[in-house]
Amino acid sequence: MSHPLHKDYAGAKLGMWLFLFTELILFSGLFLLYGAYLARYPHEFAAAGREMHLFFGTLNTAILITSSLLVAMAVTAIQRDERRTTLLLLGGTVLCAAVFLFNKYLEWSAEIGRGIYPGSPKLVAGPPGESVFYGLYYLTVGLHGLHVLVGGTLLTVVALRVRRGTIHGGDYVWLENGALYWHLVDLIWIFIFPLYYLIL
Amino acid sequence: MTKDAQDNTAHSIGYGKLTAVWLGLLCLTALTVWVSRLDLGIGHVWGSLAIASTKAGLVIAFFMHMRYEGRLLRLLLFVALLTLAIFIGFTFFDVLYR
Amino acid sequence: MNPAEQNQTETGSFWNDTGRTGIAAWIFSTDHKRIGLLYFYSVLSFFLIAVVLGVLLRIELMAPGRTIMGPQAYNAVFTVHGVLMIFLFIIPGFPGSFGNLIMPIQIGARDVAFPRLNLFSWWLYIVGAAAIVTSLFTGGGPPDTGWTFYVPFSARTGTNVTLAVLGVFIVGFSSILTGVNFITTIHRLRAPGMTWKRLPLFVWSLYATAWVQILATPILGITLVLVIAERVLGAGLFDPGRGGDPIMFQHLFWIYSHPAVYIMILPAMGVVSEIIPVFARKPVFGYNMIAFSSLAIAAAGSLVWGHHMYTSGMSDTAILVFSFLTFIVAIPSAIKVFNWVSTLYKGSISLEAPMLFILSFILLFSIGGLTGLILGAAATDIHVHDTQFVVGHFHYTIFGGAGFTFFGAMHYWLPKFYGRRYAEKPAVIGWALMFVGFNITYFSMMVLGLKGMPRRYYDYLPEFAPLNLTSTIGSWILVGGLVLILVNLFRGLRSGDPVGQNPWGGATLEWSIPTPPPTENFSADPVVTHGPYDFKGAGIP
Amino acid sequence: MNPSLITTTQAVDPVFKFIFGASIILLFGITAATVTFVIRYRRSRAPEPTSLTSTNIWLEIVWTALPTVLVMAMFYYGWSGYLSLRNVPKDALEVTATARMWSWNFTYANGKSSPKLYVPVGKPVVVNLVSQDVLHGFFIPAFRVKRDVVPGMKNHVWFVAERAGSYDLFCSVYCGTGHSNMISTVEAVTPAAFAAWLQQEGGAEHGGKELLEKLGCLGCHSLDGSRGVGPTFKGLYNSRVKVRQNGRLLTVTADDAYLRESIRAPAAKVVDGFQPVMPAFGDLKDEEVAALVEFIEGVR
Ligand code: HEA
Ligand code: HEA
Ligand code: HEC
Ligand code: CUA
Ligand SMILES: [Cu+2]
Repeated sequence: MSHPLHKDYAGAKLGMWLFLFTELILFSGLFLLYGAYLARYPHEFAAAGREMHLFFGTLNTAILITSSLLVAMAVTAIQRDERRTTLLLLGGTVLCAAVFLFNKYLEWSAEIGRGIYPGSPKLVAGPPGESVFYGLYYLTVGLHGLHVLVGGTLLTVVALRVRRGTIHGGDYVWLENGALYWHLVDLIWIFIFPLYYLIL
Repeated sequence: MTKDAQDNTAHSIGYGKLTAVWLGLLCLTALTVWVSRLDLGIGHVWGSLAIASTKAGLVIAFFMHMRYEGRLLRLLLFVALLTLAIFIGFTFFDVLYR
Repeated sequence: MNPAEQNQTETGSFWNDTGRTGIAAWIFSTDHKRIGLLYFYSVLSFFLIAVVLGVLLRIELMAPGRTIMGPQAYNAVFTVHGVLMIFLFIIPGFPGSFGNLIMPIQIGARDVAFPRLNLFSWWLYIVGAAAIVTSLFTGGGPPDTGWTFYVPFSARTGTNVTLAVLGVFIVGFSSILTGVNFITTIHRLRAPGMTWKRLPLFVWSLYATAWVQILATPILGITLVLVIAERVLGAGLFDPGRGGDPIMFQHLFWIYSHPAVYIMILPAMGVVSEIIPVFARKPVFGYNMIAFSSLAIAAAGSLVWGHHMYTSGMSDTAILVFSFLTFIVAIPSAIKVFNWVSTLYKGSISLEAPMLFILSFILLFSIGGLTGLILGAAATDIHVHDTQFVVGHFHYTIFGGAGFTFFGAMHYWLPKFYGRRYAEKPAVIGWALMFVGFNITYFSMMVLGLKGMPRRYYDYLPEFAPLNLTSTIGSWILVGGLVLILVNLFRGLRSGDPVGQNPWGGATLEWSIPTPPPTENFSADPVVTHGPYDFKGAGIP
Repeated sequence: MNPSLITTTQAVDPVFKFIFGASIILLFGITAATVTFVIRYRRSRAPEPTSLTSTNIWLEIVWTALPTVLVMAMFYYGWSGYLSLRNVPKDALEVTATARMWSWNFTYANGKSSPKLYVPVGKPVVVNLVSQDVLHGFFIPAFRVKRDVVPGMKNHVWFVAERAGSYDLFCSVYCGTGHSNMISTVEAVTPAAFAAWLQQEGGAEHGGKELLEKLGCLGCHSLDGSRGVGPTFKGLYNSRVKVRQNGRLLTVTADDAYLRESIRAPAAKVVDGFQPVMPAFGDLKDEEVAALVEFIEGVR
């Protein structure tokens, strides 16, 4: 039982969940700041929020939700030993991740083009609340983007191991944990989206 | 083997159910965008947060299998969320009363 | 790194398990005992460096005006002293070293749940530490912000804050992974019969600590990221000129850093609860209360961060709430103290070195904690905040509490892993010197604080001179003691008398296996049939 | 002063006495118990434990309840004491304390300003705290008052000097190299003397040297050629200065224009080999800057 070499699924999953908690709290720090500053600058935040590209935001939300679905299905698929479907679904997930990042790239270059980026002259000159809003926006979304990148890579590795057969219906805890991580990335976006694109 | 963490990794959820959840999430997304067009003043914040939380709940319960996990994981998740709430909530003892 | 390696004849001992040789056998080993020793020697090295810095601080403060260094140097020295002591010594200290060495054995496991992750944590720790050390010699020179990195100063100063902060971030990540590893281990790998009620109190305290590590450290992480963002991107989130609020930084910082002080003390309290029963030959008094109060401290400890900010301009409502909760945390600590003392009642007490350190812990921690009450009360904290009184308080709690316990643990557990022990007499003398020197050093600081001498002061008014001199002299006695016990301890571990399987007569599992422990700890999976302090049940005479 | 008013000192000291008192009793009790047990039950005297009881519900209850009651009392006194630190008496005299690296400057209602805090004995004083750069701390040990000086935030403290005399005033929050030099004094004088002092001319002082001292330039700049946090003023005028202008290294002549800019916007051109820590003195009047420049030019 207490032998380290023995594979302990519940253990591995428990560990993963604990790690997800830390990720959650990491972002909560930024949400905390968001809340505090929203309470102080409701109008500047509203004004800045309207400047955001709702289109990109909504599109990316849909994309992430879909990717979440695909990876969740991948878990079901591997449980049913359907290797090809698993691979397809994982491929789909990673593709979504890529598209998501591409959209972010477009969105950011658009904003930077408008002279909106941390410490930009426009913001330094503008009303205090806006500079705070965009500062938070770039940090939060940037950090989230980093997580998308990591998650995408993780799932790619998992996919390769599925192909090699080291992950299979009998031992797929890697895939499951990879999926959990990906869901977390989705989860955080679910909150980022309304806070930055929709508030007021 | 100790009782407090049971191995029930094996539970699997059908494609149909997952797709249903997915549709639900998309509808909620549409809903939250629509709500944000209405003119509710500060109500937006709570409105969209409520919807977001529902979405999060769906993802955790089904996509992340929490609905089928043992008591332990649910308890721990609760502890984590509680801590999160405290960290943010207690800061507002300062922010709101300055 | 392992003086005793030569004289390990016993085959199967973890010292000479086959496979890699030389240094690689250590820095790539996933054996929890080797990782534990890696941590032990890493944290000890940084402790010794930081300690020398501390002595330098005292020498500078020996007399008003410039003694050995200029103001800028002084600021850098106390910053580095604080950063090394907090982030590289005391926080990773207990979980990393004794947690790794002892906890898996005490729960009857062969290793932690994720051995590779465990090794990775140590590597992260080393990388982070390397970054911090590099920051001292590169860029604008060593950081001069104080270990609290308060903005806006930390965002403006030209010193090498960014790299140091990055290093601390990495070390924090390592601490998180250790927490994840320990919680999973304690949940999943307990041997048959090792019920929660039979869990040694050291394991209980590590369990509580691990939760704090997991739930609080990420906030430190994001806070440090924000500091870097301020400096590198000019995000302006805390820049008053652009709508930012420096007080928010203080909230974020203390949301982690208060719970962090319980990361420092909880494992120490666990060690105390292990050592006292063994040297009193008596089951610990109030096992349930002690175990529970560890969790209570961990929980309540995350509700009180505001007590570092009474003077900051935070709202009075917040001060009301945080002051109230601060007093609540004192209660579980009080319960522990009372239980420890009554464990001694009608026992059979032997005063050997480990026990001496632990008994002095009770006194020193009580002083530190009770001064904490002065700090917790709004009215009094206003006067002593940011004075030497605070410095006295936390040296009593950290160094007198956690530090002394660390030395106690070294004398109690290291012989188990080296198969040899220190000489008793020098250890006792060294302890006495440390105890006396300690009180001279830090009690003077408390009085200075009450008289109004602020902290982080390179220079001071003449009226503070006598007590500063006293404090400095005290620190030399302290040095003497510490050098003595360290030299004696390590000489003993290399060439002292051999020790048997159970030198102290402990009833926890680590004493039921050979000395030094074999690689896999247990030849067969143990089945636990008695509680951790049931000496009769363990058949100890 | 009106007797009903309790001073900040009178509000805080009893709390100290109470908590210290309780703590000392507890500490003594705990230590005494430990020592007696260790002596009474040392192994040579008690080879075997004479009791193995490991729990007693009543004891546990007692020493959970006792501390609870005690700390609640401590909390209550602490809080009530704090409240009287916060309730500023209505008739308090207003002063504004301006903190910048690393000097204090106190401005009075009539525009008079001074590097020392002059107050009338017996009259409550409320000090509004303003920071020009980073966090500082306004700390007067004698009156048990302390408050951080936070840029962009309105903080205040109040106190009343009961006896004439001069009391230390420290900067309590770490603010860089000169932190421990950021010291001033409170000069408590009789109301009459205070009134006289307040009316003295020279409120808007223009002599360059006085300004230099008042604004705390000398906290960073020496006049004797020694290198401080900032470059010395000795022989600065018309010398060639190596400066960094957003990154680029270039050499300029220290003429009037340059000196003006260096005072109003020091960050524009940062002297090579120094930190850009000089606070901007944009708020100075032109003639003040002129006076400063004139003086600096005179330092040879
Ligand atoms: C190991 C670390 C450690 C521990 C355990 C503690 C324990 C406590 N600390 Fe301390 N503290 C620090 C480390 C620690 N602290 C550090 C590093 C700082 C400075 C940070 C900085 O600014 O650099 C600090 C600063 C600090 C402050 C801010 C001071 C200021 O800057 O103004 C406060 C304020 O409330 C405080 C309070 C307390 C309290 C109430 C406890 C309580 O947990 C104490 C509980 C213990 C006891 C109460 C004693 C034992 C019990 C008895 C003897 C029985 C009788 C007791 C009763 C009846 C109550 N601490
Ligand atoms: C684990 C925590 C820890 C420990 C153990 C210590 C140990 C010491 N500290 Fe500590 N100190 C802090 C944590 C700690 N400190 C923190 C967090 C701060 C706040 C920093 C800030 O303000 O930002 C601080 C600040 C601080 C100050 C206040 C600076 C100021 O505000 O102006 C002072 C001043 O005297 C001081 C002194 C000392 C001394 C003399 C020691 C002694 O050195 C301890 C006694 C031990 C010895 C003397 C050991 C001697 C051993 C050797 C010399 C090596 C021998 C070599 C071999 C055997 C190979 N420290
Ligand atoms: C916080 C410390 C500080 C204070 C206070 C300060 N200075 Fe400076 N000063 C500096 C530093 C550091 C530099 C060099 C870097 C730079 O040019 O910004 C400097 C540069 C200057 C220069 C350019 C010197 C040269 O060699 O080119 C002048 C002129 C100057 N200061 C005048 C003043 C005056 C006048 C005051 C008071 C009203 C003042 N300073 C207050 C730190 C300070
Ligand atoms: Cu100003 Cu310290
Ligand atoms: Cu604290």
